[in-house]
Amino acid sequence: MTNSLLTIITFVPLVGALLTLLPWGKWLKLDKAGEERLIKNGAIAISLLPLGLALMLWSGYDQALGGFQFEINVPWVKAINVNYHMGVDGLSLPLIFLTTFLTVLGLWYSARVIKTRVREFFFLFLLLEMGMTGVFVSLDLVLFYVFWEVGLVPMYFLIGIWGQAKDRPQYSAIKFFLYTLAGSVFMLLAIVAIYFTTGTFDIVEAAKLKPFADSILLSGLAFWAFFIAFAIKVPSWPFHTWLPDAHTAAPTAGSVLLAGVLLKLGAYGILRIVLPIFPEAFKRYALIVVALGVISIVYGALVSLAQWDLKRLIAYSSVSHMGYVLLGVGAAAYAIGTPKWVDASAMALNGAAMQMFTHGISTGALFFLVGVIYERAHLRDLKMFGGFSSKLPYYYGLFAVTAFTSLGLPGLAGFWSELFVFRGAFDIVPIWAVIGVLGIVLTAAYILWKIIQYTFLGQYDAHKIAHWTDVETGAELHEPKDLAFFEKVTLWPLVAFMIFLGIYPAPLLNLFNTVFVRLMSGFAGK
Amino acid sequence: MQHVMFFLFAIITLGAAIMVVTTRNLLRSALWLILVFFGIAGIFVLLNAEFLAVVQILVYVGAIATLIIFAVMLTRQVMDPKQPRFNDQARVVAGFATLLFVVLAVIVTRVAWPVAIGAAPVDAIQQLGMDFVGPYAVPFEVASVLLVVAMIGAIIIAREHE
Amino acid sequence: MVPLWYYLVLAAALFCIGAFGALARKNAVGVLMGVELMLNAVNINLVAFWRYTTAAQLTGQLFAVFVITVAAAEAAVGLALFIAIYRQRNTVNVEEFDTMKG
Amino acid sequence: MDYIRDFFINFAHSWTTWISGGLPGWAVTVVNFLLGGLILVMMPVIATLALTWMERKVIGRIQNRLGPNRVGPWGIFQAIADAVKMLIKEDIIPDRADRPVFNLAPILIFVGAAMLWAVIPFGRRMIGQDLNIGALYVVAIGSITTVAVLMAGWASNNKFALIGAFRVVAQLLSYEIPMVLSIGVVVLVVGSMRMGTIVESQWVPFCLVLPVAFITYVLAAIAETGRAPFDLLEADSEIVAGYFVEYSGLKFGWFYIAEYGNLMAVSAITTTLFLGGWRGPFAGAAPVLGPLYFIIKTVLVIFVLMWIRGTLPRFRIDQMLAFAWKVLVPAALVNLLWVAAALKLPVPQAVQYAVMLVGNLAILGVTLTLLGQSAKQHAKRHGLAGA
Amino acid sequence: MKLADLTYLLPELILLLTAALIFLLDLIWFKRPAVSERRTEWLPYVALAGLGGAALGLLPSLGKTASVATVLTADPYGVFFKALAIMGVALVVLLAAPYLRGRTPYRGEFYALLLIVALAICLAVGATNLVMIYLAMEFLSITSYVLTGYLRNDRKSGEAALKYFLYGATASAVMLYGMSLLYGATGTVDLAGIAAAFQGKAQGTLAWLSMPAIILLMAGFGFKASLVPFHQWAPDTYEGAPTPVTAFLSTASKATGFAILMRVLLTSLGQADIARQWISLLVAISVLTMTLGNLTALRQTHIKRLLAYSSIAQAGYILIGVAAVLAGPGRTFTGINGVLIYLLAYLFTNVGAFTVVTAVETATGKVDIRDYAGLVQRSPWLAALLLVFLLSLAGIPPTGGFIGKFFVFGAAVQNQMWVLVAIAAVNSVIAAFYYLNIVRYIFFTPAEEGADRIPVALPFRVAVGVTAAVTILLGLAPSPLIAWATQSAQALLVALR
Repeated sequence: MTNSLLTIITFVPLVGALLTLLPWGKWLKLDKAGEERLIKNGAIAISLLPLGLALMLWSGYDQALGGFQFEINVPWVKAINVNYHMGVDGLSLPLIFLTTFLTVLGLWYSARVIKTRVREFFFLFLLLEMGMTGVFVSLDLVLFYVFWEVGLVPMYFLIGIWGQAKDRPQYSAIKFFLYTLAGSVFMLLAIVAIYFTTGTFDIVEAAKLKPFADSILLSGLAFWAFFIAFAIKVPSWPFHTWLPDAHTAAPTAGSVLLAGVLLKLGAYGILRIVLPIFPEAFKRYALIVVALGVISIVYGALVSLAQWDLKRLIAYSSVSHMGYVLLGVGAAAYAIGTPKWVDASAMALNGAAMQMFTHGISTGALFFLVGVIYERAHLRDLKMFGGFSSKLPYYYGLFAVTAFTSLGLPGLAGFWSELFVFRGAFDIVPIWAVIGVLGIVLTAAYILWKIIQYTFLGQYDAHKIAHWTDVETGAELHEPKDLAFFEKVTLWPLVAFMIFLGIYPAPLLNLFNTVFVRLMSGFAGK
Repeated sequence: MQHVMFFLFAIITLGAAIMVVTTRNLLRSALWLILVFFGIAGIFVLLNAEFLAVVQILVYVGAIATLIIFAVMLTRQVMDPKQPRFNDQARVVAGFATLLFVVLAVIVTRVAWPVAIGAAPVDAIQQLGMDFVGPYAVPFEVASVLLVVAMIGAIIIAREHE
Repeated sequence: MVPLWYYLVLAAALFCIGAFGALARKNAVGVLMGVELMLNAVNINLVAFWRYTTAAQLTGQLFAVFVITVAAAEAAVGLALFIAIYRQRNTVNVEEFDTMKG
Repeated sequence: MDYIRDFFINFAHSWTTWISGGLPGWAVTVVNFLLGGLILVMMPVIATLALTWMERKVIGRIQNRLGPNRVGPWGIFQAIADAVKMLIKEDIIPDRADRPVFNLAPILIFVGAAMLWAVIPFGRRMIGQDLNIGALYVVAIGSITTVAVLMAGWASNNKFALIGAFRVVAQLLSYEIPMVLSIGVVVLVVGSMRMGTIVESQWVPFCLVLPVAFITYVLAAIAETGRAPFDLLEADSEIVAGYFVEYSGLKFGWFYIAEYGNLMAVSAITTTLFLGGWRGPFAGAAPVLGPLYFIIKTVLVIFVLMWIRGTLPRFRIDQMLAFAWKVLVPAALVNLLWVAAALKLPVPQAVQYAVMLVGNLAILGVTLTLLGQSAKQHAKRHGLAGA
Repeated sequence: MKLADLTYLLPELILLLTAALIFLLDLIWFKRPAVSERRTEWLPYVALAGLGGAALGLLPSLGKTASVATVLTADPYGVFFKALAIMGVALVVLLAAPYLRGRTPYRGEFYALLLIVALAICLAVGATNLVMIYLAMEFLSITSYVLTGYLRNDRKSGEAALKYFLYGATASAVMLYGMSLLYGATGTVDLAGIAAAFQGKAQGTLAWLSMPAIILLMAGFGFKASLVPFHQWAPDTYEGAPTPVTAFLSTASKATGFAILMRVLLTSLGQADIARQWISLLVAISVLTMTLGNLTALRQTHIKRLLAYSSIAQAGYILIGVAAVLAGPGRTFTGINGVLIYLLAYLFTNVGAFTVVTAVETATGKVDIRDYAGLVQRSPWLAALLLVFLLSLAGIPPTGGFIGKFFVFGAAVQNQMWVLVAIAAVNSVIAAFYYLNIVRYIFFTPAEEGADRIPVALPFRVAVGVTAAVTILLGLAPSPLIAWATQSAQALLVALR
């Protein structure tokens, strides 16, 4: 049971997805609306299963023992030594939880707002969950790659089909796809190259064998092949241009998963594959990575500041926030082989990982919140907003908490991640860290000035927005109506997490810390 | 004598071949083609391949050239004498062909072919026959099937009514 | 005997003339005639090689016979095609076959 | 006596010896070439002169007429008179004819007719060139005729000429197949394509062993020469005169000569392949008899062909093609297979021949029965008499 | 020719006899028009039975290696391609059955000709003698010309056939010239004999020859495999040919080109110093082929034409495997096995894609990519499965196409042909763009007003189901195919050493 748990988590969504395709309406003699309702509720019910299992994983994970647990390792393609190798450790565990959790919320929310091509939507959403989970549990490079690509396809469709026509969804979808693919084909070549030097596709094995350690050229090539693939996904400047388009075009739940989980795939890949397998090459190029991270932070924040489209703004803020992850990882990589920096580097990594999780929660919530207002006003233009605090107090409250989390306000989850990243990075790459801090200031600027002020403060002008919609009935209204029940159900768990982790980040941090201390001290001991 | 005959046939063959590709009137091209075939039959005789020379006449002149002339005649309305003979790339192609000739000529004269002149077998035809039913039985059968299929195919394609 | 390379150069020349015809001719029948010249050049090669290198074995002649056979089959199908197309559109000029572009 | 036995060879030898007395070696070759060519060229001409007269006489008798009887005794110089008339006629070339091709066609067709004689054995070792591929050569030379006909039909720039040429080619190609198949049977039995060998191995004429092949060959040969009942190629009533309608004077003469040259050559080949050629009683002892036998047999064949021409009505083109493909080719193919199988029997040659004969007769019977049935059906369907 | 040879020739014999049977049935039994319409419906099943019989006929030669009738060989390599051809042609027969209905009254010969091309392929892939190779290739070509021009009333069909014919005839003449040079240099036409004659000589007396001969040979093989610059026939021919024939040309026929290419190069010209020459040539051709194919495909609006250019590009990828051939002992990526895997996966993928195209064309008569707008509403299954095929063509896992690319690119990585693989990688991204463009129309663009559901005939359903299932199955469980391909490739690699 324990070693098939990961398989079940990964493939339950696939089963669910396939189930949505069955002609239930015909079998159960339902009309179209009834069938759609069944599909929606069924999908949500099925998605609860991986969430529950993820919690089981978390509770069953022996933290004292550390390392990979719930492992399954059976041959898949014997001829080339590809194995069906899955396992979780302290790094992947929270991310799996995050994936399953956001999926449930996304499905729950979408069940209310998605009205066209329902069957396809829920099919693709569940498929997407499988792809993402699969990436987090894979410990074999080929398996990893397969899930990596599999996740690409449903997201492409989510953006392309349910995007708003004015956001050029088809263009955005294909851009998203091609960017990721362009990175990943080179990654595939690097994967094969690893196989030829080590004879294995196993991530753990390969990390032990350290391929290409003797060749600067080859290790550099392989490193960059992997790194660029992941940097595109993160996305790091200058590979980020697909992200604003994709985010803007995607439907709300799609954006949530895109920001909440898909971006983490890149960061996860760097932590799981690049760092352990190519430590020396990484160290060699660490400053470039740090620079990319810092540029992303500052650049993302500056561009955010210039946006008038709320969703686009949040999308750019993701570039900026994911920059922290790169900064942390880059700094840690720079510290490889320097014993005095072991603690600092572990701390930076902890911060980076923590940032991955909290960013997933907070940005996910932000995108939900954008969705909430968009469903009502059919606009995302900040110039048209203003004074919502009086009309939508509940909404304002949740938004504020989320925005402050994103900003890194102490007491909320985001604070810890930024703290650790900078705390670690200051020791190792002080100058870059200082520049990076600039990003925090800019973040404060766009969150407070752009979002809070333009949206919620000031005077509400009834003429700016032609009409409002009741999200539950679809009726036209003259006044905005505050959060509906389903929206509260969607948002509260996220907000609760932000607050909880803000106050008590230890459970998460401990998990990460075990992993990274072991990793970094392993390098130092070498 | 051999030299004289060779050059005679070579000049006939090449001259006629040039006429084949340059003559405006396609029917005349086809007739020049027949002359090429005869020239080559002569070459074959010089090379002691009498059987092949006769087959050359029989098949190339009797069948292929006839078919070509047939096709030319059946499509004769299109042979407008004012129409250009060549397509636009003719100059390029001519240059290419000349270059190709130079290259091929250099190659075939430079390569040390494993020349070992022996007497031509007297019973060549018997031997050919034995080869056709011996080691080359399968190609022989395939060739026969090929001819049948080509015939059926030609009928399928060119049949009058649908 | 005439040296081998006489024949080979003759064949090469014939081959190139044929290639020119095949590539430069506008009329499809003209192209086919070019191809026939090329095949004949090959036959000269085959027979000359046979005579000059391995006269005891008739491989070259056999090969040439097969080439001639195939040429006949090819011509039959090809000319049937010309006629079929000519019936459709009154032309056999290769350049006018431009229904499909891209 | 020995000189007489191989008269042809010995005479040729003496001749060569004689002229090489005053001439260099290469000139001897050239002279001999020219002489051989002259003989080849003369054969069709002689044939024409003799055969036109004979044909007109024979046909006349069949039609209950006298035939030519004014010029010379029994009208024997009629052919010469005709020839003179033809020579002095005006040579007209159509205005829009393709001149070089137009002029070349009659020459080529004559060359084709003449070249056939190179491999015909008049007597033992009395043969122009006993090629080891003689039988194949005969077939191959036929293709020159095809080309010449096409050239003539094309160059005349005349619809009827062109249609005639198409018909000729369709017919030539169709009947070439049964012809080759029946020659193939003979070659199979003899094991050689050398004409001399074919004659020498006929201790019994092959027409008695292989009647199907013989009949197929004769029928195909009639078609190849374009004679009645396969003469729709030049049927005056349908397409004026076929491919040579625009020719006149001497050029027409060439076609005329080629036609009769071919008739004679084909008969000679029939004699060679199926009637034992120059073989006959005492021919072994007195070789001079050989050519005599050969000529008698050939004339006999020619006579039969004329007889057929005088009796049978003309075929329609589709009937003609159908006859080749649906009757002659299958029959010849089955025959070929049967003979090939018979040759594999481990018995004396005479028994093999007997087996072949039995098979041949069976094929003949089946073919004729089927033909009769289909004729009856045809008649019934069209409400004709004879159903 | 021994009696034992006949057991190895069983597939060929069965195919020949079935083809003859169909010709005869069509000629005699189906003569009267009233009954022929109904009876002709049976012919595809006769053809399928024949193909099934041929597949069974492969059993005696499984795992054997033997010389057959002097000019052929029975080896696992040949069996692989024979099986591939039989499967491909069987699928094409399925496509042809509903496609031809209403397009031509003469359908019988079509199936017979399909069996004949299968026969030609079986002969071609087993040939070890230049004469036999030439003959079998021409056999395949000539039959293909007829199949391409089969629709007499269709202007495009005739034009396609004519172009195919003219290019094919020229290419084969060029190839033949190369063969004649090889014969002259070695005095033999047997592949092994040629290798023996070249042994140790390539540097000296024959140095002038090998490269020209290879280039000339490539014209013929490249023509069949539609490699640049011998590809120019492909777009027009693929567009104009009856769609099932296009499916055949782009898969089984192409595979044959590769099969012969590899056999000739490896068994007769596999010596290290000669191999170096053709490897560099193949690398150049490969780069040209995939780049040109992909860049041109970007501009296409006609789906058959697009798939044609895509097919050219795919040939470029496949060629990487040949260029990356490596025969070290115990290697799992030998290049050749990658080619075999790729070709088989590509067969099912591409035939699947063409099945969808054929089904849509049969129902609506439309072949523009624009006409695929909203296909997902008009026929969800066709749309979904076409997506699978397109993803496989693009090389997205878990599909057969991915496995193929994995092995082919892998072999190049192993040989450290970095530039080549980098170009290939960039190309596969470009390719994804135009594949996704089709996807975009199918899923994102709404259908035109009044566009009905598309009826899909049963044979199409079977074909599309089988191909999709195999495509995905190959991605999920590739082990059997890998094992099979590796073992089959070994037959050639033995010769290399």
